[in-house]
Amino acid sequence: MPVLRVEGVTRRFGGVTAVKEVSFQVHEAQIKAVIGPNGAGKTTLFNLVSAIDRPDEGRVLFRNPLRSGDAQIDLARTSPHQASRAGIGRTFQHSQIFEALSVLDNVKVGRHAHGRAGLLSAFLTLPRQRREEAEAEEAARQALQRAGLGDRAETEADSLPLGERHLLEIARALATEPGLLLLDEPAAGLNNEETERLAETVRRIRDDGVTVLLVEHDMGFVMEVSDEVVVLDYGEKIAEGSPLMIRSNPEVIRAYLGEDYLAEEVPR
Amino acid sequence: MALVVVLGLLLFAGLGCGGDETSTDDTTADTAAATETSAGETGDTTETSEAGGQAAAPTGEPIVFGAVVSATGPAAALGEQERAALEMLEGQLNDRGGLLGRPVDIVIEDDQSNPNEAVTATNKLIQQDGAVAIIGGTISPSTLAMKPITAREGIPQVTMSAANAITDEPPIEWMWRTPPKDALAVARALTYVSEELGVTRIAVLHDENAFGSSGLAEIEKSAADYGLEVVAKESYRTDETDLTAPLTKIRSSEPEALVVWGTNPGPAVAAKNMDQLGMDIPYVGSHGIANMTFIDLAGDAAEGVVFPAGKLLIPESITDPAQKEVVDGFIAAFEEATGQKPNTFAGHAFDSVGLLANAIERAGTTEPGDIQKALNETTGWAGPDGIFNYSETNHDGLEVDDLIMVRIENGSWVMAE
Amino acid sequence: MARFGQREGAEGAAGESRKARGSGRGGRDRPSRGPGGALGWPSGNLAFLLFSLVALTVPLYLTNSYYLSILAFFAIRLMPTIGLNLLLGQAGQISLGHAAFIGLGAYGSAVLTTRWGLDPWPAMFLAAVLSALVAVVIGVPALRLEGHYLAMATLGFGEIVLILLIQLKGLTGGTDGVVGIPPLTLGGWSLTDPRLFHVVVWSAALIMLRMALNLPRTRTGRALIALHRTEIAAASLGIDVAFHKLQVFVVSAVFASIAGSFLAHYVMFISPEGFGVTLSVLLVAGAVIGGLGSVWGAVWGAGLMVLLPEVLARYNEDYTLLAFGLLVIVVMIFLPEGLAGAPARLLGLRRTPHIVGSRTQAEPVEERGSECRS
Amino acid sequence: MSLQEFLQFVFAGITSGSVYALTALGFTLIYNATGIINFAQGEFVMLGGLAAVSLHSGGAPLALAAIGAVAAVTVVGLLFELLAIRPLLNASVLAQIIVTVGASLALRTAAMLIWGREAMALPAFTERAPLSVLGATVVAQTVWVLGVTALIVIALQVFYRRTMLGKAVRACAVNPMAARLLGIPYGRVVLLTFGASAAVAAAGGVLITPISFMSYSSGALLGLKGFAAAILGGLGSPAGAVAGGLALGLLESLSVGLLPWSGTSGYKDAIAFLILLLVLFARPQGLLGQRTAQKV
Repeated sequence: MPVLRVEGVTRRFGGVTAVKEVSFQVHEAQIKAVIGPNGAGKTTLFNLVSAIDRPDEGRVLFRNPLRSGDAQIDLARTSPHQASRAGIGRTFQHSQIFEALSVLDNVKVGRHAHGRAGLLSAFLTLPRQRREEAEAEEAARQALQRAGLGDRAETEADSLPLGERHLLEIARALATEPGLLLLDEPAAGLNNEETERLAETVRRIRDDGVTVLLVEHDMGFVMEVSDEVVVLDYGEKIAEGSPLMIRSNPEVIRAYLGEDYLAEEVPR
Repeated sequence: MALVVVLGLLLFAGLGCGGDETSTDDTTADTAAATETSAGETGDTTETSEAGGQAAAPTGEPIVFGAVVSATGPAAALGEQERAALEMLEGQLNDRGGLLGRPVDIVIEDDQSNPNEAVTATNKLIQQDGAVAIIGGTISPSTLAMKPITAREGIPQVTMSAANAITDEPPIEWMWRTPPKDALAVARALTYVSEELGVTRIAVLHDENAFGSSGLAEIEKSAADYGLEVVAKESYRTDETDLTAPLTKIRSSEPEALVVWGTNPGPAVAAKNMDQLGMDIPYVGSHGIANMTFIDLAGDAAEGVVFPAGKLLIPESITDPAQKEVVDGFIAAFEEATGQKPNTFAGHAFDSVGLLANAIERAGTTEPGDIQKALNETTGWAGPDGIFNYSETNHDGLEVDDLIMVRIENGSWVMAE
Repeated sequence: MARFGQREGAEGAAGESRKARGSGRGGRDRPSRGPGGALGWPSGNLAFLLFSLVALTVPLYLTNSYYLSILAFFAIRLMPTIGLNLLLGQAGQISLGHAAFIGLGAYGSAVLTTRWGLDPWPAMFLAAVLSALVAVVIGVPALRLEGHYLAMATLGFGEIVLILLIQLKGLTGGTDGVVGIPPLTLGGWSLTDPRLFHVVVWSAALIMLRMALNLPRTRTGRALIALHRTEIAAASLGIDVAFHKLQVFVVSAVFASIAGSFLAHYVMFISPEGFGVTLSVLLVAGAVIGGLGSVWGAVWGAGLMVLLPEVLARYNEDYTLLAFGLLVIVVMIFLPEGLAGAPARLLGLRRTPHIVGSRTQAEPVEERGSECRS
Repeated sequence: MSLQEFLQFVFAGITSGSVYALTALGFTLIYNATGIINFAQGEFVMLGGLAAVSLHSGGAPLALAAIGAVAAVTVVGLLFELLAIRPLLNASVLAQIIVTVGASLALRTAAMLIWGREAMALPAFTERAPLSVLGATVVAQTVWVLGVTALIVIALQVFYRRTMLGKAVRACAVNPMAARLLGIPYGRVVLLTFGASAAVAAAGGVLITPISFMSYSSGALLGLKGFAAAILGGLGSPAGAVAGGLALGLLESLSVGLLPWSGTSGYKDAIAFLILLLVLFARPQGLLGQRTAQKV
C-alpha cells in the first residue's frame, strides 16, 4: 500500500490551471522527486500535498506507514497542522527558519504536536511543563543528530550558513516524526560540498524508514538521491520512472529545451 | 530596576515641580505683598475681605488651596480661564493680607481632562502640598473621581462642574458646588419654553456626551412639571458632520420647539442644518453655547437662538447691587490680569475661591471640620454665578433666578426676557 | 543537463528578491527572543525577583499617597501592556481595540458591584470571564485577517464597545458613568489605604509579568514566535495557528479586563470617555516604545506612559500625546527593540532582532507571485 | 414616512457619504501603490480644513486659501513619507501600521497646539439657498464635494488605465520588487503617492469644512469612516471608494430614518462600524472589490 496517492488532482488560480489531473504514488521508504521547468506547478503540488492549499478536483490520500493504526486520510480535506499531526513533515523552498530562536529551539517547535502543556502550564511552569520541556529537548537533539546538526544545537539559528539552514529545516520537520517528508528544493543555493552532505542526510533518513518526496532543480542531486522521478510540465505529468529512464525521455528533453527556446525569444 | 528608575525620576519630577511652583508662587506673593505694604495702612485680618487692597503683608505658614482644573485635553476650553482666574485670585487674596493673616497658596494641577489624572492630582494636593481645601474639577467625571478621596480624607471640595450626580448622590458632606447644576439650567430653559414661548410639544437633540445626556435626562424628568411633552429625542456624536438626518426625524414628530443640549460644534451644525431644512421652530440651546465660538460657527443661523446662561455673560442683567459690585470688580481685575473678558468658567473659579476664603475667615481656623461648618452656614454670598446659600442639605447654593435667558441678535447677546 | 540549472536561475533570483523584501533592512523581520535575550535585562529569575522586591516593598519607605497613586496607575497600565506585548511582540498580532477590554473590565466590575451587589473580587472575576468571551467572539473572525485589516477590525470593535457603554444607559449610566463603586477588600481590610492597595495591585501585575516571562521558552511561547515568523511553516509543524493566536488574544483581553477592574475599584468612579481609541493607541504606543522584543519592554512602556505626563506637566500636558506619537515613529525607525533594547544596542553588545515580523510572513509566496504574473 | 422625508434622509446620507468618499480616496491611493493603510489619513483631511481656515481668516480669498491649504498639506504628506514611511518601506506590516498610528497621534496633537480646540468654519464656496428637490433640501456645498470627488475619480481612472506609470503601479502594487525589476522608480512612486494622497485628503478637508466645521479632533472619526468606506468599496478601486462612501453615508442616515423608535441616532456610528466588521469578516475584499485580504 503506497504512502501517498495523488489521484487526478487539479488546481486552478483564476484562469490559470497550475496543476492538471496529476496522479502518482509514493511508496514506503522511497525517495521520489518531482521535477519540471519553472512554473510547471511543482510548488502548487507541494502545497496540495502538505494541505496548505486544496485541490479543485481530485484526492490526495495519505497513510502514515510508521503508525500502523492510522487510517488513510484525504489531505484535500485537512488543515495544514492536522496534516502535520497525521505525519507529513515539510521544508520550504525559501528558508523559513525562526531566526530569533536557537537551533535547538527551532527544532523544539517541531515537537509541538507531541506536547500537551497549554498556556496555563506555561504561565505557571507546572510540573507537566517541565517534564514536557525535557522530553522535547531530548527529541529535538535526536532530530538534530539525524539531520547531521548534532553539534550546532546551541547556535543562534540566524548565524547558520545556507546549507545548514536547509538541514535545520529538515531536522525541524523530522522532530514532528513524519511518515512522509516533503523537501521543497532542499539543494537550492548550496555548493557541491553542502549538496553532498544533504544527499547523504536524505538517504540516511530514507534508510530510517521515512518516505521522502522532493522538488528539486539540481538535476545532479535528483539523479543521485531519487529512487523515482515525476516530471511536470505546464501542470501536467509528462513522465514518471527511474532517474535513468527520465534522463533519456524525449518528452522531458523537449519540455525543457522548448521552454528554453521560448525563454530566449521572450525575455522574462 | 525600571521601578527604581521610575521612582527616581518621579521624585525628581515631583520635587522639581513642587519646588518650582512654590518658588514662583512665593515670589509672586512676596512681590505683591511688598507692593501692598508700601501702600501703608494695616487692617484687621478678620475683615480683610472688606478692607480691600489695604492690608498687612501676610506672614507665617501659607494656607494651601489645591485646585484640579482641565487646563489641557478636550475640556481645556473650560479649564484655561479657570486656571487664569485662580492664579489671579491668589495674588489678589495675598494683596489683601491673605487669610487669617497667613499667605494663600493656590496650587493648580492639570488633570488633562482625564478623571484618572484627577485622582493622582488630588492625592498629590492633599498629601504633598497639604491642601486644606480642594477646588475642582473642571469636568464632572473628574469631580466624581475626586469625590471619594476628599470624602475619605475629610477635606472640603468645591467643584466647578455641573453634573447633578455630584451633589445628588451621597456622600455630599465634603462637596459644594459653584456652577448652576444641570438641573437648574434645564429648569431655566424649560421655564422659558413654557412661559415665554407658550408651547407644549418639544423635541430634544443632544450631544451623547455627559453634558448632553445629563441635559436630556433632566429634561425628560421635569418636562411634565412645565406642562411640556417631549415628542422626539435624538442624540449625536460631538464631531458629527451633518445633523439633517436626526433633524428630519425630529421634524416628522412635529415639535413646536427644539431644545439642543450640547457643546460646540454640534449645536452650530444643528443651527445651520435647521436653516437648510427650513425648520423655523424656536431653537433653545443650553449654556454650553454661551460663547462666541457658537456665533462664529453658526453665523447667520445663530440669529434668534435662545439659551440659559449665568449673569456674567451679560453683566448688565445683574440687579443685586452687592453682586454687581463684586462682578464688576472681578471683570476689571480679570481683564487687567489676562487681557481677556472672563467667561462663565472664570466665574466658577472666582466663586470657589471666594466661598472658601469667606468660610475660613468666618471659621477663624483651617480645620476641615470648621470650614465645613462655615461653608454650610454661607448665606447671601454674592459672586458671578449668583447669590449662594448653602446649608447642611443644600450644597448647590444657587436658584433658578441666578440664570438668565439670552438671545443672539446681530451676532451678539441680549436678554431674551 | 547543466542547462536545467541555468533555467532555474531566474526563479531562484526572483525568489531571493521576494525574500529580500521580507528581511529587508538587516534583521528586521524576526520575532522576539525570550526573556533571556539580554535585552537590557539580566535574564531569568534574578531580574524578576529584584524587581518584585523593589515593587512590593515600596510602601515601606514611601507613604506619600501621591507617589503611591502614580505607582498604582503604573501597575494598572502595566497589565494591559504586558498583554499587548505578548500579542504584538510574540504572536505578531495587532489590536487597536484593547481599551475596550479595559472598559469591559471596569464596567463589569462597576455594574456587578453597584447594581447587583456582588463583592468586588467575584465581580472582577466575572468581568474577566465576560471579556474573555467577548475576545473569543471577536477574535475568531478578526484574527483570520491580515495586519491592516486586523488593525481596523479591532479599532472598529473598540468603537462599538465604546458606543454601547455610552448608549446602554440603563446598565452603564451612559456618559454620567458609574459612581459609588466599592473599594476592594482583603480579609476584612478595605484597600482604600493606598499602601495596601499598592501591594495588592502590584502583586497582580507581578503575577502577570511572571507568567508572561515564563511564556517564550515553552511550547506555547515557541508556537507564537513561530507563527509570528511564518504561519505556514508553523502550521506545517503541527501548530494550530488560529487557536494559538486566539489564545494569546484572549489572555491579553483578560489582563486588560483585570486592569480595568482594578481601575474601577481604585478610582471608585468610571465614565466611558476614558476607554476610547486614544487609550487603545496609547497602549500600543507604550508597548512599542517599551520594546516588543522582551516582556520587560512592557514595564518600560507602562512606566513611560505614567511618567512622561508627570514630567511634561511642567510645560504643557498636551505635549504628552505629541511626544508619544513622535516617539513611536522614532522608536520604530531607529530603535526597533524599544527602550528595553536600548542599553544593549547603545553599548553595541548585541544586534537584537526586530520583533515586528516580516512583511512576507502572512503572504503565501506562491500566490503573491502568481498575482503579479497574471 | 413621506417621500420628502425619505429624500431628505437620502440627501443627508449623500452629504455625509461624499465626505467619507473623499477620505476613502486617499486610503485607496496609498494602498494601491504600497499596500499600506495610512492610519493618519483622516488627519490630513483635518489639516487641509484647518489650514484653509487659517489662510482665509488671514485674508486670502477662498479659492487661494483652498489651493494654499492643499499645497501645504501636500508638503506635509511628502515629508511624512520621507521621514516616517521611507525608512520602513521594507519593514513589516506591523511596523508600518504602528508608524502611521503614531503619526496620527502626533499630527492631531500638533494641530491642537497650533489651532486650539475650537471647531472652525469656512464660508460655503457658493453662497446660495439650499437646493430643493420635492421639498427635500441639500446645500450647494454638497454638490461641490460630489463634483470634486467625481473629478478626482476620473483623473485617477485615467491615470491608472491610460498611463504606463499608473498601470505599473496598479498591476504590481503588491510587489514592489517586481515593480523595481520592471524599471519603475519605486521610491519615487511611493513619494508621489503620499503627496497625491495628502492633496486629495486636504482637498476633502477644505470642501467639507463649510458643511461640518473642522477641529483638531475631526480627523480620527473621518479616517475611520473613510476606511470603512474604502473597505466597503473594495480597497484599491477609486470608484469603489466613492461608492463605498456614499453607501456608508446612506446606510447611516437611513438607519436613523428607518428605525421606527425615537433616539436611535446614537447607534448610527455603531451601525457603521458593525457593517465594517461584518464586511471585513465575511468579505474582506469588499462588496465591490476582488483582491483577497485573507491569508490562506
